[in-house]
Amino acid sequence: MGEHLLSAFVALPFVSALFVALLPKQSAAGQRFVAGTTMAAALAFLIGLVLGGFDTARGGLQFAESTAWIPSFHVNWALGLDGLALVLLLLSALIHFIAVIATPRDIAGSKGYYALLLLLFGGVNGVFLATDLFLFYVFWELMLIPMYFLIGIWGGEQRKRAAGKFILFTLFGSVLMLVGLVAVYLRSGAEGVAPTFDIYALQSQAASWMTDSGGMFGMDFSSWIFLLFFLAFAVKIPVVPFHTWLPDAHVQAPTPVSVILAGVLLKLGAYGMLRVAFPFAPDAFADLAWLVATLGVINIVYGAWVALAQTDFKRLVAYSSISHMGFFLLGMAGVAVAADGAAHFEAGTRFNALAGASLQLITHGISAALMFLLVGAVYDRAHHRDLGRMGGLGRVMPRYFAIATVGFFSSLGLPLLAGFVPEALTLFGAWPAWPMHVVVTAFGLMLTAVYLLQAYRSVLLGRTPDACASFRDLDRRELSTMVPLVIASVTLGVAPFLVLDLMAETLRTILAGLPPDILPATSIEITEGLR
Amino acid sequence: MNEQLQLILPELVLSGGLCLLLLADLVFQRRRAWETGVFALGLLGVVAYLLLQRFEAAPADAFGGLLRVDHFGAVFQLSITAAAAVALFINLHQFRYPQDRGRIETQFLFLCATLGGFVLVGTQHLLMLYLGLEMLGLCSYALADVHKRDRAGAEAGMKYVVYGALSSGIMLYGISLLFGLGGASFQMTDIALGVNRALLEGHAVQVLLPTLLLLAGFLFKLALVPFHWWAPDVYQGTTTAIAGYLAVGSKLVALGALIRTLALIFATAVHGIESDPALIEVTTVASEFGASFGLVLAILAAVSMVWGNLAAIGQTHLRRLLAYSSIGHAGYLLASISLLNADGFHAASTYAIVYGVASLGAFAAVFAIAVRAGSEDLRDWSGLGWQYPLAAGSLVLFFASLIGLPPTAGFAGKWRLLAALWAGDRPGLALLLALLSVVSLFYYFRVIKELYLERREEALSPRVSRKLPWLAGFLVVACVATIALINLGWIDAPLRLATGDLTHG
Amino acid sequence: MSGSEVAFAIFTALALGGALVALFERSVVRSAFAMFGTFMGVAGLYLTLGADFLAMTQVLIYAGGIMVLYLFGLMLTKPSRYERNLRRIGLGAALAGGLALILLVKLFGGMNGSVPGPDELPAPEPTAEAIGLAFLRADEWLFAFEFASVLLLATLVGAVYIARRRPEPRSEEAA
Amino acid sequence: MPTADFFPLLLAVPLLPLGAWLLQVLFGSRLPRGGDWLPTGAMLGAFVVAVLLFLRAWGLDDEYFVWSTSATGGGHGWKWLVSDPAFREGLAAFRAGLWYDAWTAPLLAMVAGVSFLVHLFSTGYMKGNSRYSAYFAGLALFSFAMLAMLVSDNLLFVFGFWEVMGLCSFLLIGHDSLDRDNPRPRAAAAAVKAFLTTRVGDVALLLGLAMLWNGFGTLQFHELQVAVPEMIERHQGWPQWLETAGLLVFLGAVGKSAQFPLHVWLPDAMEGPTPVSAMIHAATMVAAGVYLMARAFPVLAPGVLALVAVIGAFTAFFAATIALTQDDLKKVLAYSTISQLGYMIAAVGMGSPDGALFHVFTHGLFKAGLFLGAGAIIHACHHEQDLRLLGGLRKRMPLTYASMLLCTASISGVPFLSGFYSKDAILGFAADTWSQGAGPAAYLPLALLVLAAPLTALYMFRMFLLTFSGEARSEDAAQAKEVPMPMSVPLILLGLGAAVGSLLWIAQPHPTESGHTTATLLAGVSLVIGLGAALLFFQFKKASPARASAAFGPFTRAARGLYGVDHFYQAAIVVPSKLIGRACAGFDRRVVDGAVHGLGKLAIRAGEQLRRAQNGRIQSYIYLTYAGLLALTLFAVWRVS
Amino acid sequence: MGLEAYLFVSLLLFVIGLVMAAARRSLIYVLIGLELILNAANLNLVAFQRFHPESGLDGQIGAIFVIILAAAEAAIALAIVLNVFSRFGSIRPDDMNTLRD
Repeated sequence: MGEHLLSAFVALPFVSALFVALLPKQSAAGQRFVAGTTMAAALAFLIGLVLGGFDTARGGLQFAESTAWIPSFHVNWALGLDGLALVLLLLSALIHFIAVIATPRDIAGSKGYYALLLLLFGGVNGVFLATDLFLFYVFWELMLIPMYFLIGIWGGEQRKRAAGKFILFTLFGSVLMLVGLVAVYLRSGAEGVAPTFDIYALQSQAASWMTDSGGMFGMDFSSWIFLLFFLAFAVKIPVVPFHTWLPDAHVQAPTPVSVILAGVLLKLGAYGMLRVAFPFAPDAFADLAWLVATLGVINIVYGAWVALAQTDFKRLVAYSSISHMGFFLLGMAGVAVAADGAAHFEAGTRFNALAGASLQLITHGISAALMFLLVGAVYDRAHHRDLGRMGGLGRVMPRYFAIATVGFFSSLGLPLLAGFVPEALTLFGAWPAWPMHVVVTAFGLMLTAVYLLQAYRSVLLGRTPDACASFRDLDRRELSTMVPLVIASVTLGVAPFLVLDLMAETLRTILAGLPPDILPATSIEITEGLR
Repeated sequence: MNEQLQLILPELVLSGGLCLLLLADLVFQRRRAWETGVFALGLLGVVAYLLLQRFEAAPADAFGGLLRVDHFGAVFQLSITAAAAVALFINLHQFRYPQDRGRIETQFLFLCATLGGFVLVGTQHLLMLYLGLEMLGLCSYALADVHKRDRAGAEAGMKYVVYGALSSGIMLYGISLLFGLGGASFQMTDIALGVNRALLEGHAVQVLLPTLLLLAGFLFKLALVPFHWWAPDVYQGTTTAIAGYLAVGSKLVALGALIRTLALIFATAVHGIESDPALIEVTTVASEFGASFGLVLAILAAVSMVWGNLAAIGQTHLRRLLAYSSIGHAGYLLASISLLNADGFHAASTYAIVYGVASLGAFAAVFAIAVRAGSEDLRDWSGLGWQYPLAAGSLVLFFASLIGLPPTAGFAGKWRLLAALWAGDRPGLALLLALLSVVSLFYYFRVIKELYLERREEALSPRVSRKLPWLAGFLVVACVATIALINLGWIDAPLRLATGDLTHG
Repeated sequence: MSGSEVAFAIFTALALGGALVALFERSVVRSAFAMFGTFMGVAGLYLTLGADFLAMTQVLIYAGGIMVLYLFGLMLTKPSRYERNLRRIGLGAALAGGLALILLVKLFGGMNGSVPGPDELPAPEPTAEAIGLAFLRADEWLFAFEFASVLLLATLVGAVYIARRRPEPRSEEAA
Repeated sequence: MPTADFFPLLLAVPLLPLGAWLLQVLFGSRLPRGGDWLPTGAMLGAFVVAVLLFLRAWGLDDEYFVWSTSATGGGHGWKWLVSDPAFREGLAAFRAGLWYDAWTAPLLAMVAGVSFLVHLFSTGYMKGNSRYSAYFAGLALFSFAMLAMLVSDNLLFVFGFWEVMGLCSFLLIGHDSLDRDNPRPRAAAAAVKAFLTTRVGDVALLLGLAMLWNGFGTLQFHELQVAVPEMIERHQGWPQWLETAGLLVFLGAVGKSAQFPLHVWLPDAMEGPTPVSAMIHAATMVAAGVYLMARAFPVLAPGVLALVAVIGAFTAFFAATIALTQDDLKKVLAYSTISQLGYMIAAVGMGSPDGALFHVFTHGLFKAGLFLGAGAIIHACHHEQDLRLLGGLRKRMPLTYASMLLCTASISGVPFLSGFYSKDAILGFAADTWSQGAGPAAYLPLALLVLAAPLTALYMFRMFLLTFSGEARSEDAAQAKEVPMPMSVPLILLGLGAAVGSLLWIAQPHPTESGHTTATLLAGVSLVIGLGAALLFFQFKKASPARASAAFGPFTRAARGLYGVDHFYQAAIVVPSKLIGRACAGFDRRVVDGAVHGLGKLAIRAGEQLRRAQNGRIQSYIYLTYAGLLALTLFAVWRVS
Repeated sequence: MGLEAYLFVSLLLFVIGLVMAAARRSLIYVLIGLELILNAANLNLVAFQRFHPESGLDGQIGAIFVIILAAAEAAIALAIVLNVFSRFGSIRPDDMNTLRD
């Protein structure tokens, strides 16, 4: 058992899913109980690991295990845990648990629903833990179909279209990843050694691919790998212009699914970039960092600007997700390039950027989940999401008001709440290498405040339309979904070390795997240009 | 003589069984179709068992080189056996309804077609290959025509026979030219020598043109562009059992025969160096020719993939949809074959098996739903996923496999194809294949959407209330196989060995 | 012109002329008789190639069997007036002719060298006995012969099966 | 050196209101009296502690003492990002500590005191409000943020708490928009405006911090004080990036301290309840900007300082002219705040953070008094705050009158009151700048500040006289009564503070002797002019204000129209950004999503085209097959030969 | 006559067969066209065998099998055509286009 700890952890949701599927159709409560207990058990297990067992002083893999699975492709059932994965797993378990609670008790076809939810959970866990690229891909795709059905069956009016769009986009990304998989696998076996799927073995080989001129269509191999994987994960993050599935999916998905989508699934794209796309092609990553940075900024500003014009509450929040995920890219661009240290103090810029990028995943997971819960709570009462037809909810729903304030301002990046820390870290980290980008990002921060406050005002402040006057305040179930997120948000804002302690060493390891391009400190040139 | 007969035991048993079946038809006057069906299934089981024995033995020639008994053939003979079994199986369910008659003949024809398939893939003799192809074809024509007693069935049969006869005629013309090229011999090995001689003399075109004409028969059976036209019409016009048989059984043996033909005729042209040092001077010329010919095949493959996948969008008739998708899949297979190397052949064989499992399963699942819904138009299938969880659920799984989503075997198969293409320096084709998977998702998921995402006001009152326990059992088995085969290691070793046999003498 | 060349010319004219007439002739029956000529012409060509048994077979099976089959077919189906027209003959000729041209130019251009000329060939011998023996030898054509018999059996069953009169379709069966 | 219990006590100052806030949020509405006693009591406690701490600092000889956890020991501080002390990558090396020096000491006491008084006043003023306990929660958090900012030893935490203040001001300004009986939608608009306008500065400040961090690797005051001169020495002058960083920091202050051109939010913020205005204008929020400038003083390059001085002085004058034209009691006070903040900012620009903070301190006292007085008047006059409808309150509200008089005199610079000293110092520095420098940056500050000084006296006494002297001009004013007990106490205390508060300032600013003399002279003259004019116009009615304003025709109209700044923003920023947003959304839907859908449609169309060939006719299939075969053959032959 | 002459005749037969299959508006003539193609192939087989005297009789035997197959094919195809005729009342290929996109 000891050496298969992670296998057991990954297997747990699948076993539960099977169990739910075997339960009689009528026992909705039982199905709910099984699902909830599974998530809670996973959460407890992870917390147990944090409290004891997981060694935060080590940056590498822990509890690693590996068993041959498909020997003819050298595929192993290989799992391993490091700080980043641990933190993301914690997030995922928390969000999934909340999603179970946030599910209405009387949801139709509950059996399929909870089973799919558990499958999804299992897939997510697998992606975070897999250290074999093939296995990673298998888990990655495994999440596809549950999500399709969760949106498509339990979604809103346009759910079919949204679900179809979701799966088409995602599969588009996946097949690119598949081609990338093939490429790195074959490449790893090119020098007379056995080819491998081991992510870390591939990472350490990647350095030798840099000088590889064996590319095709006029691009070197490293760039090929980078583009294939980057595009694959870009769809999931999502990076503009591959983002249009997200608003549709969010708007149509039922609240708990939106929560998972925003809270966890988007993070997988980023995780993939951190684990695979960037370390597999450090050279191309450094060369194309300008692209990453630019796309990041476009995400931030464009997402914010589009959000500004939305009248649908949920769509607005969806675009805010797009905008926020841009910080991840910007941070990663900061990792790729180190400014020349001659004029500037070497202020651990790259660490800041990486910490910002990875922390953004956590904090956005928390605040976006909270936002979607807030949207859902309003929708449950009003049965529409039109911002123009709401107002003054702060008066009739004081508890909602308090929680919404935390949610909005955490999303906005207010210090002492979770959203601020990664934003500041990202800006600090990206500044020396990408000053112009950071300036534009700052503008995006302004826009973020604008659209969020506009929404805040339309929902919570002002006159209460008659239709909204009789809304009941949040009930106990809703509170129990939101309050943990509020607590998490505040805790992370005040004491980010609670999370960063777990992953700091891992981040340092990742940094070591991504040797930067040394650029002249452009920020100085820019500032001189400004005068 | 005895050893010869020993070698072809499966064929012999099958032929014997055929005769028994015919006798039974005469004796029982077509009233005992269920029993004879079970007999036919049992016969196929025995044949499959005997085929498995072939993996134990070393490859050998039989009957003066008319037949070649080897692992490679056995793989595809097994696959058509399985397809025949499933087709019979579906057929039996169909045939439990009293208005249907003339069923023993159908079983007989299925078995005959299977025998034809055995010969088609089990020979290195071009005339035998033609005979096998015609046997398979003639029985299929008859099957396609007879089973449906309406205009659609007649039309399908007519189209199939005209088109099939035409393409096999073109193929025969090609064979006759190759016969001359090989110094008046039907043996592929002789023809390979002639090919090498011609190439060395700079007559590449004289090799190329007969080969293209020869391809016609294979392209027809595999439903590849530009010989794919029959597939949608025929699949739609006949029954599910026969469509499934055409899509898997006859397609796979034709694939095997194609691989064998290419591997043998172009053996030296592509990689004969290892086997025959004397031919080294041929190498340059030959590899140039191989590259060009491979490119031709690659283009055919690309066009087929694109054509099949694009045209499948918007189809509402399930079998028509599957027909187009099978055109696309044949394109994937040909793409890998177009590499003309052991890797490519191996990948194609692997994918063929994987495709076969998923496709048979899909036809069976379609049948299971359609027979109860009374329609094969997916627009009539709204919300049926909830009513028939096993059939619909397994259909989802088979479609996932056909798309190539993990954790199904289709994914591993597609992986194999991509790896072969990438390693064979055809990244463009690999990318195209990958992107077309996305397109294929478009139409496969339309069915799934109809089954699960559409809501039905009231439950369908099934036209056939009878449960289909055997079919359900088969679906479960196919599902398990679809998932288990993601570990291609299970079929890898025999396939590797089999294709290795081909390419290294 | 030697005798064999005269024979070749006559049989070729018969075969090709028959085929062309069959292609363009509007009258069904005349067309069928032209086909008859074609098969006879081909049989004659076989003779010039020294394949006496094959020529006999051609006459018997093709001219005597298959053509009669087709004639029956023609009689059982009412030919309507459309059937006499040709469908886009120009297109067909262009496509097929293109194919033929390529074959002609590219294929036959270089076949001379490897085969002997007509004068170097040994005189043909009767083949009937040799063929009969080859059919029955296990290491020659025995298997093919037996396989062909199964094939004919299958054909028989299939043809009977198709041709048997069946009730009008009931639209109950879906699959 | 501070004693061992010093830092815990210091930490208690902000933590007391924080705890009160937490309890108030969780249980406030269920407590008796809406829990108002909880934050009020906590603020009293914080005030007492702050005073105790102040007394420890008061007796010191060294007025430049620094007690800081980071600089003088007393613990390692708060390892904020990563708790492992050995882990020092990037911001993980950053640690936050406490800071107490001659600036902090009086400011902390003042802020705690004023906050307490505002709390106390609010218990009367807000009585019966529908969201009474929420209001006190906001107030408590507000006080916490300001106090925490004051005891932070680094710019990052200053920024953090400063943003939290933004949130609190947002909530409190918007408080009335959710009133059950009398909702004011404009309050919501004002709240959003306040937050967004200050956000402009905040974002700039964050960028500035990013530059400073990347330049120095620290954001702690004492380390910056050392690092900047080193950097200048190494670089032989101010590096240009550092100037930019200073500029960005200043932009932050411009937003928070409502300097031109980001001053527009402050007058609108009057939509909040009046005690909140007192809080924002006196104790918290706007003072934060000046405080930041003072703390960031070491990183401000001379060029930036010159700009700071000019902007500050201009704002002082600019706002004063607008204040003259306002008829709303609170609006006059609002513009007076902007104007006074201009003085402070200008002081920083002229190199005297001491003077700036001195003015913050005294201003905090008298402006709190003024606002609470205004609150008392508004409360007494049933929410009437139009100067033209007040009047004659001297007799009816004697206590308020006395307090307001002291405060007004103090702000106008009447000698020997606290405002006189602080403003005198600033003018002194302005005079020094004039005499020591050259160019417009040298003489503009003095010129503008001196112009503003009589205006200050004029508009303040205009307000005062219109309110208190003469006859009541409306029912509401006529029936006003003196405010009751919990509200009157703060008035008295603040009036006293306005009078003598300057004595409590530790680090007295010292302009040169000549500058000081000039300043005193100028201030005196200004006061005489301003006060005299006010008395002439409004007390003795010897001159008509209408004619006077007509004399300045276009200027008056411009000032009444707030010089069109708000309109400009509306037209140049708000409307275009909405339009761009809509354009982006349209682009997203039509072009980006349209491309996706187009691709899908393309596939479908292509499929349809392909399927058109599938026409069901076997012979056309045959033709197509021939065509395909022919094409294939042609291609193959071409490839091979 | 040389080999090419026979090949040429065969090619012409092949082409006429192809055209016939595509162009004649009667299913029966389509089938007859296919017979022409088979004849062309047979002619090739026999001719090649004749001009490779060292080889056996494979060409002729192959041709016999092809003739057998042609007969079988004709039987099945005619049965199907008759079936079509009984359903559609026509043997014009274009009339049978119910199965289409």
